[in-house]
Amino acid sequence: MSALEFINVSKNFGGVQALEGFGLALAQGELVTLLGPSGCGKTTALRIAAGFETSDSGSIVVNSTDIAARPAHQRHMGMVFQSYSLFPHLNVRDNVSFGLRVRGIHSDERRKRAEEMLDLVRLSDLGHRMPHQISGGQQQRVALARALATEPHVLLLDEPLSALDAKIRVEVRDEIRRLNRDLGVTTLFVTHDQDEAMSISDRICVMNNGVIEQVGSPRDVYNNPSSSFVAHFVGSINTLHKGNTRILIRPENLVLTTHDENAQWRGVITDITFVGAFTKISLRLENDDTPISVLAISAQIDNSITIGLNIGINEAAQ
Amino acid sequence: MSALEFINVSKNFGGVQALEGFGLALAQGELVTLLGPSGCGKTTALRIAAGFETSDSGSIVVNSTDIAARPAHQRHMGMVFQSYSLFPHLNVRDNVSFGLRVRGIHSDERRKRAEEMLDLVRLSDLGHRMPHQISGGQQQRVALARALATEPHVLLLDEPLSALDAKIRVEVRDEIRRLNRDLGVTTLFVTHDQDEAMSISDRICVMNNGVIEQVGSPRDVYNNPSSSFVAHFVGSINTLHKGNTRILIRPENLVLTTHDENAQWRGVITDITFVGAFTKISLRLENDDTPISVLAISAQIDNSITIGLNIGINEAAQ
Amino acid sequence: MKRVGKAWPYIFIALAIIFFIAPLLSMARFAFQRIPVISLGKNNLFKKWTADGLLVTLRDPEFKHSLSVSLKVAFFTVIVLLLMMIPTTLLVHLSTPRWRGLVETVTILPYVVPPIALVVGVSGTYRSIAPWFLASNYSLVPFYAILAMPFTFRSLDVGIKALDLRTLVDAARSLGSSSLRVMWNVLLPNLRTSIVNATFLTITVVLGEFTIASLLLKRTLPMYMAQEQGREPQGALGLGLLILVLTTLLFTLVGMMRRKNSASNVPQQINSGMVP
Amino acid sequence: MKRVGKAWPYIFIALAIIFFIAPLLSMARFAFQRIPVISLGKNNLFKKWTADGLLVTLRDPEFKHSLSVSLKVAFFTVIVLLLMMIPTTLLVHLSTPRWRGLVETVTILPYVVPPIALVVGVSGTYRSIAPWFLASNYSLVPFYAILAMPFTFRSLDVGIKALDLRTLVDAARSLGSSSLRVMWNVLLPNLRTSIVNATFLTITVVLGEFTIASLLLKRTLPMYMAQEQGREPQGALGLGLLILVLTTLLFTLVGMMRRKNSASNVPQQINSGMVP
Repeated sequence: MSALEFINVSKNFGGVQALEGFGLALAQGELVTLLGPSGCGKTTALRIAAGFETSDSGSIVVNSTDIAARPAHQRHMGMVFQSYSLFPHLNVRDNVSFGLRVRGIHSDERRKRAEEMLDLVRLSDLGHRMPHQISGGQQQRVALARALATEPHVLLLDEPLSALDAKIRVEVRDEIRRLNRDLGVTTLFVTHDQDEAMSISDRICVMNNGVIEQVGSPRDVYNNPSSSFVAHFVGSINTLHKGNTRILIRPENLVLTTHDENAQWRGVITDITFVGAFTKISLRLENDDTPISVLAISAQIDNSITIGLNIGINEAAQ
Repeated sequence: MSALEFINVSKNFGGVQALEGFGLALAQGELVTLLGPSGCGKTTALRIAAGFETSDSGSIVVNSTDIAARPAHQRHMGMVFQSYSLFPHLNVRDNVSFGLRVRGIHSDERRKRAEEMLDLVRLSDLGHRMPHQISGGQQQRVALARALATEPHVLLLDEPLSALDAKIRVEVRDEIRRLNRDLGVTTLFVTHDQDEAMSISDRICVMNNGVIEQVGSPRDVYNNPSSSFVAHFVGSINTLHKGNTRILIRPENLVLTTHDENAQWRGVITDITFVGAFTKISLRLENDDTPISVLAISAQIDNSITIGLNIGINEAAQ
Repeated sequence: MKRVGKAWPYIFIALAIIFFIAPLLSMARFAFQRIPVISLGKNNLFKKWTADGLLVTLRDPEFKHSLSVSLKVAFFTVIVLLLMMIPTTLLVHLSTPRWRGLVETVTILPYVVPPIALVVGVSGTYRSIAPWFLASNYSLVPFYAILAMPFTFRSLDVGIKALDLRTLVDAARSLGSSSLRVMWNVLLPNLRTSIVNATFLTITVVLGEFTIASLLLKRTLPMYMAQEQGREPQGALGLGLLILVLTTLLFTLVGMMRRKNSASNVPQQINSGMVP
Repeated sequence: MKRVGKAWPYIFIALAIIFFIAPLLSMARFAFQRIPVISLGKNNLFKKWTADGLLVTLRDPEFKHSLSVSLKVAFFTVIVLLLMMIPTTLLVHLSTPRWRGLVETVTILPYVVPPIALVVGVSGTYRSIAPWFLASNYSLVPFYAILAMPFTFRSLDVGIKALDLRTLVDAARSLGSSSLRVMWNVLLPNLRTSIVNATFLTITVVLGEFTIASLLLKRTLPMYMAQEQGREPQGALGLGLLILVLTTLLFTLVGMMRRKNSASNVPQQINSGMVP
């Protein structure tokens, strides 16, 4: 039984087909990411699950019940938004227990549960602070605690990391992954960032123009993209020719060779970009004007590799 | 002769020592990056070079002349800011030729030069647009063209990529690198992003608390950090123990081994994060509670590597 | 720009203070010194200060009556405005942002209409349709509601804009709140400062408005002050100063409240709602 | 919230329109129909419309004189305000942002002071110090400058806030502009809309102000209208309507200008400077 299932959901916004025949099932405890460029329909799907938008057709099934007609406040979903959505007039603890107060839970019980949740996101000493007194990363962790406090059917995350700095983003991302694993809460995560999607997901659902392009594990989507769109959107990729066939190869699956006279391709190095652990070498192919790039561990690139060098390129042995 | 030299520059802001005995020389045509956390003094150094702040002591030498006492508008520096700083009431072409108009260049000449500069940043068809009609990335390229139109002594860039999206950021970064190389313009680049610094610079000047920690090529700074601060700020690094000595090793310089009984360290895998080309494996060491991480090419990680596995870790052969 | 910038603001601010303080001081001397206006000078700056003029006025039953009329009118104006504007402003932000421009334009109209035209037109018409309405003091309420509407809208608008309303409402709904609970538990508490601010601004409008009251012949506080000015100039001026000091205190309080409630990252919005 | 939200705004907007349009229509009928007020009804809605009343008033030499007084006072008020407020606002933003709150509070004071208190105090004092000043029509200029100051400050403030002033000034300086050139080539062109807006708002204040003019016995346009109301009610009302239509057009124009000049990413600021 799926914890959350979209069945043939469609939504049209004033002539624009935001979502068409969208179908996806999340297993209990699974973390699935909707990944795609802006306007691909990923946020619409999430908001339809939350009840903030109504679908034109199709069903939303939670625990074998179609909830498509239910208003948002009766769906029991936990939601975290891109912008910090804490209630500014309540302190951190009261924010976390807001959902419990609405449900009429007694105040002692509420307080206890709020402390537990704050413990879970490791912010137990900030319960008395007001939202504007804590950092953006902390606010998102409180928002997670608030969303989880009522033990929702599904946790819905709408680009929760986009407003955060790079370092904090990784911290909160790991926090989300940990909560999903520890609590076993089914999670639907929306993002436009492929790195984020790959590092957090059990499965990724790649979307474009309101339809699903591919659903699969991060490895699957990266290594066996089902379409050129997926191949280019998830990671970078080179277009090469082998005889008359056009093939797509990831930059890290190419190796440079200075001594192999029979290399599959030859090209001239146009740029070398050192990015710490890895070095990206940009080349222009000899017979073909296409720019390509090769990614290698920096330690494997010696000083003989310089801009302007004519060099051989082979496909790496898998 | 240096194109720009800071000699023993100090600056105090109401009791806070923003810059102390700062000394740095840029060779003609060189691209040097000031890298450091916020508040390290990098922006202060840049603004002192531009003449927007006055130093408490020390000299700023450009072409053998100390310009420390000159007002900003007589320094002939090209400046690009983090926020899009185009004049909103002028179209793109008039923005580019603004500096020429101030210098009293004739309007035909101005127009010609503006077209050349727009050509250079590949925006020649946008000359008639107003700033708010073009994208953020395009605005920053126009700002570059405007700064370069008067052939400044030095190009000063104050976090010019921070307001841009990830994909556009790389584009504009490459544009800056190309302009620096093609025009041979000496460039001082300020950023807090180590990836950005490493991929664009001839040399990096790592700063902390108003003083220089290390100056060197990206490779130098990454491979031979002169202090623990530099090692941790530039790239991520593991702290390990070999006998009684504490050593610092980059995640990509560790390899996992399942069959080596005499591995240097042993640990349990706590997380596996697939990020496309590479996979990051987090571990907890056996004798030591320190979390460490290993970075490997994804293709080299097979299915036997799973969370919870007890595994050996060796330093990679250099 | 920079070096000049260091001296000028101080000069401007000094000038502005003189611009305001000098007349205030003169008013105070005129109101509270028992010395003929002609003889007021440097040498008698600290002589014969007394609050007798003001006290006579404050004891005048006509003053009490006019104050009570003004306060009653102010009370109903506040009620009418809040009941009208809170839902309108919220709904404009929530459901139909594209209506915002229209509502803003509608609320600016009263400022553009000369009050004299408003009162001539409206009263002339009502006189023929519903004379009973114009006879009551409360006939001022709709006029004052129109006059104070821009301030109320602006104050609520600023408060709501600082909120990210859409997200807060969605968050509260996903946590199980019905629309009514969202209103009571989330929106009203967060708009408290804006509402207090709008209330005070409205009261100030009512306590300061003269044109309409005089044209409709209502005995409000400003009307009383205008008359008292002829009979008992010191008392009228003392009363003016008293009102001035009280309202300034009121607004300083609201300002502090706003400052305290605002997140530190929106300092530029602290006073926006207060400034017309 | 959502379903309710669909109907309410329309109802509110409809009510607001009735609230404004009904009196306007009544005013128009009263001003331009040659029918006794008592007989105005549904059946004679389209009968006997004429602009005679208005034309008589417009031809009145006293009208022309009062209009010219008001326009002259408006002109000098605008000059005084812009010369005072443009540098102040710029410098507050550039050099001393922490002064901004103070300046904003100072500029709000005139709104808090009841005009009646202001005029009683200030005129009483000036009468003894510089009677020649109160005799001139231009004695209204400082009063009106004080009244319009909040609008001018706010309008300029909004314009400057939309600019990222600091960066623009730095950019212009690094491109070789001296302080004076920065002012003329960068700041003034970008504040043009704000300045026009402030000017129109000031003119509106001057053309609508009644209390101070009446207390100082100046023959301004609103004073003339008040008197004309007794002598020639149709003409006075027609004139009121005319001013209303003209000012509405003016503000619509400024609004369109602002909308055109604003980058599309700051739509919420389009009207802020206009709304008091």
